[in-house]
Amino acid sequence: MNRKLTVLSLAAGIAMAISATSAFAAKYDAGASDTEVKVGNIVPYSGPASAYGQIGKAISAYFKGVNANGGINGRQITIISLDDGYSPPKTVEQARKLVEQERVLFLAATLGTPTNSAIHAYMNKKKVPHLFVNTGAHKWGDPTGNPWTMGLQPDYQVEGKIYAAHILANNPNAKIAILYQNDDYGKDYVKGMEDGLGDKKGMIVAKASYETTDPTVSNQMATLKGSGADTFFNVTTPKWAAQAIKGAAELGWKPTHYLNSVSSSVGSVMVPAGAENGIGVISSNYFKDPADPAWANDAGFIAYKAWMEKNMPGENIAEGFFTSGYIHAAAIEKTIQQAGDDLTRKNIMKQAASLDFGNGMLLPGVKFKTSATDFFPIENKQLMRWNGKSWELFGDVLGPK
Amino acid sequence: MNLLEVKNLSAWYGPTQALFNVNFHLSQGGITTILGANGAGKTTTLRSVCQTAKTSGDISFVGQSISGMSTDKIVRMGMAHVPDGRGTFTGLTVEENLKLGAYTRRDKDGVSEDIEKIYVRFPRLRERYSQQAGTLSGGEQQMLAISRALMLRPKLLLLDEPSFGLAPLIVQEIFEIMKSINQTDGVSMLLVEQNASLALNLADHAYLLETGKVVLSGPAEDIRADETIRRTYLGY
Amino acid sequence: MDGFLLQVFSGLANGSIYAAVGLALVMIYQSTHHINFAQGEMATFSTFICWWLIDSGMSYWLAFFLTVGVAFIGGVVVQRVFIRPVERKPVLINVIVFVALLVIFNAMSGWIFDHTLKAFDSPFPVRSAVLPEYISGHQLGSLGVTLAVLLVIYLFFRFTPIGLAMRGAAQNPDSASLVGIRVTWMLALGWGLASAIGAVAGMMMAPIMFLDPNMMAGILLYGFAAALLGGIDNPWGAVAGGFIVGVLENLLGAYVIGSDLKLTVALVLIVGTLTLKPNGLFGQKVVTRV
Amino acid sequence: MKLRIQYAIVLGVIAVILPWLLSDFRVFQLNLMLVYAIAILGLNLLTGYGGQISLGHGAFYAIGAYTAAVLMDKAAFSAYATLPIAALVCLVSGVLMGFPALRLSGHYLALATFALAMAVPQLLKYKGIEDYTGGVQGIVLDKPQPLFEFEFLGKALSEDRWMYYLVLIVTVLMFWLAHNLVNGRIGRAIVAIRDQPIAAGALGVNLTAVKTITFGVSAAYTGVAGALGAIAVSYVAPDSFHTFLSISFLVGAVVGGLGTIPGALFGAAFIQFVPNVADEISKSAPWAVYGAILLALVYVAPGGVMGMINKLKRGDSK
Repeated sequence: MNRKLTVLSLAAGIAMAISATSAFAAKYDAGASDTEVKVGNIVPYSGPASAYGQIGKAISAYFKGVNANGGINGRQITIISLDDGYSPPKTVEQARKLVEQERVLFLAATLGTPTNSAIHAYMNKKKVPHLFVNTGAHKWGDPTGNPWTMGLQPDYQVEGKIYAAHILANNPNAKIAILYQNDDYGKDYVKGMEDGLGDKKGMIVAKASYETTDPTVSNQMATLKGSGADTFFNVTTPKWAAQAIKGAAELGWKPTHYLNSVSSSVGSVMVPAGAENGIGVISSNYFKDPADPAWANDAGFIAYKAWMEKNMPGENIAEGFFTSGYIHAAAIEKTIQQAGDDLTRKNIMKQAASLDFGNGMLLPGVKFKTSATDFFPIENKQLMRWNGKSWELFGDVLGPK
Repeated sequence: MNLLEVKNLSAWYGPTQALFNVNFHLSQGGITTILGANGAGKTTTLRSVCQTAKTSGDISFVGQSISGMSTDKIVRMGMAHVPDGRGTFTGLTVEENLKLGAYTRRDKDGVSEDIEKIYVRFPRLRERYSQQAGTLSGGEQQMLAISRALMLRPKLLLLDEPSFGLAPLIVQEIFEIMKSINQTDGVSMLLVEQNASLALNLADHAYLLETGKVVLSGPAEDIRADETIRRTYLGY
Repeated sequence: MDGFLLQVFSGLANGSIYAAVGLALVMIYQSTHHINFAQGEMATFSTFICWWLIDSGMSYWLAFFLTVGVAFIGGVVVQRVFIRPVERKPVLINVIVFVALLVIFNAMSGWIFDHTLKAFDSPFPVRSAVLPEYISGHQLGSLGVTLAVLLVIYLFFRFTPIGLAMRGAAQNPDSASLVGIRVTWMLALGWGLASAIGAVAGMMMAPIMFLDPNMMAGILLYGFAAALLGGIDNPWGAVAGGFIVGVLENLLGAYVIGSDLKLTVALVLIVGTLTLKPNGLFGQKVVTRV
Repeated sequence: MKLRIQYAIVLGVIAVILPWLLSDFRVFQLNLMLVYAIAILGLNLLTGYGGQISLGHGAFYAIGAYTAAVLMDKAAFSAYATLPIAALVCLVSGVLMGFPALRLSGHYLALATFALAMAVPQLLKYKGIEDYTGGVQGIVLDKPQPLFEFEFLGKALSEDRWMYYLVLIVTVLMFWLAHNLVNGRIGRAIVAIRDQPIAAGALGVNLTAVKTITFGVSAAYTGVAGALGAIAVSYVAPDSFHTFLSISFLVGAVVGGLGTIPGALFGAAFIQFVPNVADEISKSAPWAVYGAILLALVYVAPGGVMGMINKLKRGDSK
């Protein structure tokens, strides 16, 4: 009996030795080890916003591919993606499960403004990185107040200002009508537009909000058309954006139409709304829309298509949500790469705050850029106009350099 | 050959047992009545015959066993039922009630021919043919219920207390009609009735039920003449 | 004035959708005295089937009628499999079965047809022949289809033996079985009809609202309001109720309380109708025997 | 009677020690479960005992949560003080909702309350009350801090464990109250109305009063649960009270066992833990699994978990 014991204790001794030596070289927090880095993610797979669940699917697929060819710095990346059904109390529960139960190294690409607000304080109190939250609300880039939270996409107010600047430049005495969703996302855009117009805020002649439970926005469109506006700022999520574009055409109302980037997807907005109905619509984006024929033979898109076929066989290439997942995953991968063997939460945060790289699916001239004081990785966008078949980029890359 | 043959029939009304090994039969063209006080199991007997109640034992109709058969099949074999409380489709018109009586029949013109015959026999129903059946008087609803049953051109007609809630004069008229239906159209009848004297005048054979058991049976005249029956049930 | 007319007409167009949903709810209520909470999600699922048929190359009208048939059979199957075992059970158990069906159909729509927004083409021209500046071609078309469905239902119940049998079975199940009607099949037929009408409502709505698993979530409440306002046991009433709710909702939204309280309008309508006038504007008196 | 006391003591000891055996996160889940148990018990009083079906109890849960949140955020109330107020506010709103409910039964009441559940998220976002409720932003609350340091079995008395004892005390109090209410005079009246309303009326039971009080008490229970839930999660937003919340409460009441007091605990465990399990089974359709389980239960065990337990008890006691 005791022979077995000695063998066991010998093995244990060796194991201890190995982990001890490597411990000097690499420093780990919970969720990181020689062989694995655990990353948490929360998206709504069920409930009213379940369409965004596809972003989570893309992120998990991305890291399955990364693990297939060796992982990062020799470590396998485990993405634990949980469903919160877009309900804030559930987000709190899932975040605590990831941090305290699964003991992940950091959280990334959690989706939704109310859901992220619910865990904003918790993540910063627990000093766990809350990276690349997938919402454009302005409050995520606050290095002093909430040093552990960082956004990714250009925030809605910046985009609102870009459109305001374009209106002032091209049609100084325009009469603007705004249709916006009645929540943070919608109000941030409206505030951005108002700040962008500055003292000429009076140009906004009509505003109408809608609820995510409204069956259609037809009567809001009727009211806005009735206001006699010649410029229309469309701040809606994909389903209502398509309705608004089609509705305007059916009502025979042809304003200069500005569409927020959240709904600029060719596959789930422009085509369903009727490609010819959207001619002349101006929007902006920071990544290449996979359904847009303009990128058919672009190197970045070809690499993306290959990636899709390898890691997400049978999925719809034209789906913009997968691209969003792909870009968020690229930022996560870059951060872990830069952290090297110092996989502590402090260092992850430091690396996230010193990113400077491009990506095949970002528009030319747009890249990830962060610093200790700038927690908005992507801030520049390019305007584009819908020509009935695809988006035509025009003007130069706007936003801070 | 007996039109209806019932051998040791037991039946349940919900969880409680209402009939205990009852035996009776009905000959072709005859009228048999089942008498008994309230709760003796008269209605359950009718419900058992057309299988709308849970039963055990054997029932055969036109020489074929129907125990366990679904009600609509039994109806298709020619058994019509005038339920207690008349079962009028109050929201439908009089004519619609009649049409429903012939639901299982395929011969379109035969049906309209029968409706005309009903209107001849019951002129008051013709007057009210497009009226909501719920607005008819008790007597008229009873006529409608019998007519609806006749629309099936039944071999056997089950009648559950047709005299219920009607003025004596109207009851007399109803029983006259039932007699003429039996004689002219040769429809055999199984009559459940509380009004024993009326029933015994009409029927040729009778059974007496007491708490789910047959206590007396025989030709109607003997039952009518029997001293004890008259005192306990007929009250004179 | 122009704005007012716009609101009224877009209210009528929305109203035609609420009317169709309300009609489906009345169909089930008439034959089973149940209110089917899963009606909306069943309609969405049928609309997805139609989208899939069209997407795999079938012509619109062939897919339309095939879907109506499939929805009818689906409705019958759902009644026979899920509803019949609990027919005699208390109302609460039935409500729970409906809620379970709601949740299952919603999840299945997302699972099988995924969550991408789907365009659904409309068989009608874009510009409507009548008053083009107030109403779109599709809105006029769906108005027409809703009225056509109502006419078909009316004729079916009025002049066909099965229709008469269904009405009889609904009013007096015992007598119905005594005249040879298989009552349980009549209930199944009621579900089949309701499911078919729901599918039509879904197919008329998808071109306006774009198809996704949660398309009907908002509409169901307005469908209830329509059915109740019109009279839960009266098909004509439900359609009239649908139009009233549609126009009322738009006018109140535009001129009185602002468009962000529209769901509350439906809530007030439902609770108000139920308490003040339970059998609605056109429904028959609800008589319950002691 | 002796056996029941033994049960109570054993359960009491387990309840007190439990948080020290589990990690903080599990205690947090336990807190949510107890909160849901109170809400389901409230619904059970109305539906299980009273026979009135409500698909809208999420609305009272939301009212309770927002009452607590606004008081704590705007009027600097302590968390504990908000509980009785939330109960009172919901009692009143329950009675108000009870009046129209008087004239409705069965499907109609289910329909009216379903409409309420669908309208509540929108009402909470209404511009008019935005400066109180924080509108769509919601309100961030801070958790009540433990009043003293304490160590046991190597774990500290964290916020979650402190919260656990607060929730435990309220739960025990609520269950005890419900037990007395149901077995007392009012309880018999409630059940009489459920089974034979007309007969109960004939026996002098004042239907109006009892039905509205039942609705009020049931709403108060769910309101207190809402307040506790808001404090435990320390964040409220309109999107937290989606229609599916009301459906979950009904599911919990049925799964646990209608017309039983302990059933609420099993029901709460079901709606707290099964969604996570369903999430593992199928990422794209957790609700399909949830719905399938519900259907199976309705067909196989309409009496719910308590129904099965009683059947077992009756089974072996024969």
